[in-house]
Amino acid sequence: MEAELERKLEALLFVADEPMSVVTLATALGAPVPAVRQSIERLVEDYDGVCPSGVRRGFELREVGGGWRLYVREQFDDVVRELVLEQNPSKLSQAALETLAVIAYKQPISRGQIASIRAVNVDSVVRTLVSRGLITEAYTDSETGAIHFATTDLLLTQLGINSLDELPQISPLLDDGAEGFDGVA
Amino acid sequence: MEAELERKLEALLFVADEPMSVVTLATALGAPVPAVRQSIERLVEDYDGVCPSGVRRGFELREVGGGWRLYVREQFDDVVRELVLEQNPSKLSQAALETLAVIAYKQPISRGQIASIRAVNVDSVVRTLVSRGLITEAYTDSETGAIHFATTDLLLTQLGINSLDELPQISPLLDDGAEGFDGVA
Amino acid sequence: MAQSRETGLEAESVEGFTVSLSNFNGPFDLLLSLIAKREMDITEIALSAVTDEFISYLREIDGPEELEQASEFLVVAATLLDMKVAGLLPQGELVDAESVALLEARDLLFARLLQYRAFKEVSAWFGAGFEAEANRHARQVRLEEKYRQFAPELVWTLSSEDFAALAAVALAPREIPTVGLAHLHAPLVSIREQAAIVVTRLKSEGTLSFRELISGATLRGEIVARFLAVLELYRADAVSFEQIEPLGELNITWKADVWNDASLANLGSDYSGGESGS
Repeated sequence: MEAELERKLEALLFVADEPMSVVTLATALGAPVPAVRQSIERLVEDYDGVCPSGVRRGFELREVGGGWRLYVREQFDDVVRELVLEQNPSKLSQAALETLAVIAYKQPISRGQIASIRAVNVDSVVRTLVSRGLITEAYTDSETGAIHFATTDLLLTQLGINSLDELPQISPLLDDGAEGFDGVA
Repeated sequence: MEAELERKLEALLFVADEPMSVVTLATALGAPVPAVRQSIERLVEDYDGVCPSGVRRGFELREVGGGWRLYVREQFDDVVRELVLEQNPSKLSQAALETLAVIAYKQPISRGQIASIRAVNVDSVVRTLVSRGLITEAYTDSETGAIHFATTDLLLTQLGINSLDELPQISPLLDDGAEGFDGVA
Repeated sequence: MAQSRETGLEAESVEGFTVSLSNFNGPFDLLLSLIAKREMDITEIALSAVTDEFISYLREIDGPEELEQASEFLVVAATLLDMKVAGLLPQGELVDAESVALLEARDLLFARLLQYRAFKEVSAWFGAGFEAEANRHARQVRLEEKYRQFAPELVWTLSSEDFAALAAVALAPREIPTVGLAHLHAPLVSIREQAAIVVTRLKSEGTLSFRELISGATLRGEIVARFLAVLELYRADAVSFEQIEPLGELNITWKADVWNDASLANLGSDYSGGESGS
């Protein structure tokens, strides 16, 4: 029974994006706070490989800012760094640059709108651009729930301009383009 | 030493937000591919609690969409559901599912070829599938200018399979129908 | 039209079957539903049994979206009719080139219908897969800030002009290929359009044989639609038929006193192909 609570706790912490308070966890699990607190302690020891036959995991459970969250164990920072380098080349791909250009001229724009202009799935490219700080979430449409993206000051800096007004005009082409796409439907 | 590789692997899988190919993992780890493959196998068993004193974790390591990714174990999906705010994409229409099936089995395939199998105009459905990232433009026929479509790794991930080989056999379905009358090609 | 559509929706909730054509994704979808409704396997007998019903649904074709699909419906309808007619004829007469063509058309229809059914069945597997996986939770946690800083500095080489050029290309309308589809997808044929041609010719010539009437029609769909148009005009009492001997030349004579564009527009709205076909 207690082991079962630990596994559920493990599942919850696994998907949590930010530190979770014991009370939040207890509520989600429908379990008493002291039992959850005990389970957390056992999990910490479990991941630290405290018991004789135990394994010291590549991750650990830490209390940060009044809540509990799973983190990669610090000694493995190097290997994570390698992965981050591998997945973030210093130059943006052609697809990412084109998507960025579409966003710059059509902002604010949702993922779906970008996808219909680019005729590809843009999820991973948008994620890359956000993590590179070139675009940001501008607002969420209250009706559709669609997140709209806009470019950041970092892009202006990279382009050597002071404001979006200084982007070269491409409006004649833009209008044509928009019509062309409506026509496709 | 090998245990160390498993812990590093654990750390990498922990920060990944998409299926990781064995090659990507091996590159980041600076380890030979076969060793990584073995470590992955041991991790799968570890999390499944296969060894006698083992614990069946609240998460599991699955091979989907051409790579490895950590998932909450299916039996705990209910526990985490409330915590995770997910924007599940809207369900695909029956027409979209059928079109997707045609593309999956006949790829690469042009819009016209899909239309002739389904006996309806498929333009808007194909556009939906492209913007969902389930299919992509594979190449354009240099003679006819017809774009040919193929399925993506995202399709595999969303179906929970690792490769197209895991699609159900479709020839028995065709054979079944053929029984009962002669002369059908 | 709107009324029958509503009725269709009601029918769907009641017995899982709908009347409106717009609910069917193409002729095979309709044909399979008809066969399934009668709990039959796909056989020649089944196809012939649902022919009348299939054709009666063609009455529902309306609006640009459905007209776009009409040619495919017509090709299937024509093949079904051919099969039904051939079934009524004495077996010995089926030896000429036309009957060979009929056999080929029939086999093609079977093959395509089977193929369609296979994909429809396997699409259920796709649907189930998506549904099951939508409930699964992969670990997807934002990369911690300290790791994000590991990402190499971005090397940026584009000027604002380069960037604008990139945007212009990305936003330019893409060529929609129109070549190479005609042989794969029967072109669209409208019965009303074909009827207009028939009316014009008959009004100027008075009497024409059907052979003469279809001269200039190169596509199979056009010939079928022109034949259906003639049947329509007959029902509207605008033409009369004369056939001296069975299977002989079919002569069509214009007899309507009053005929205008409105009459043409009404054509097909009371179309009942099932009876006319046999």
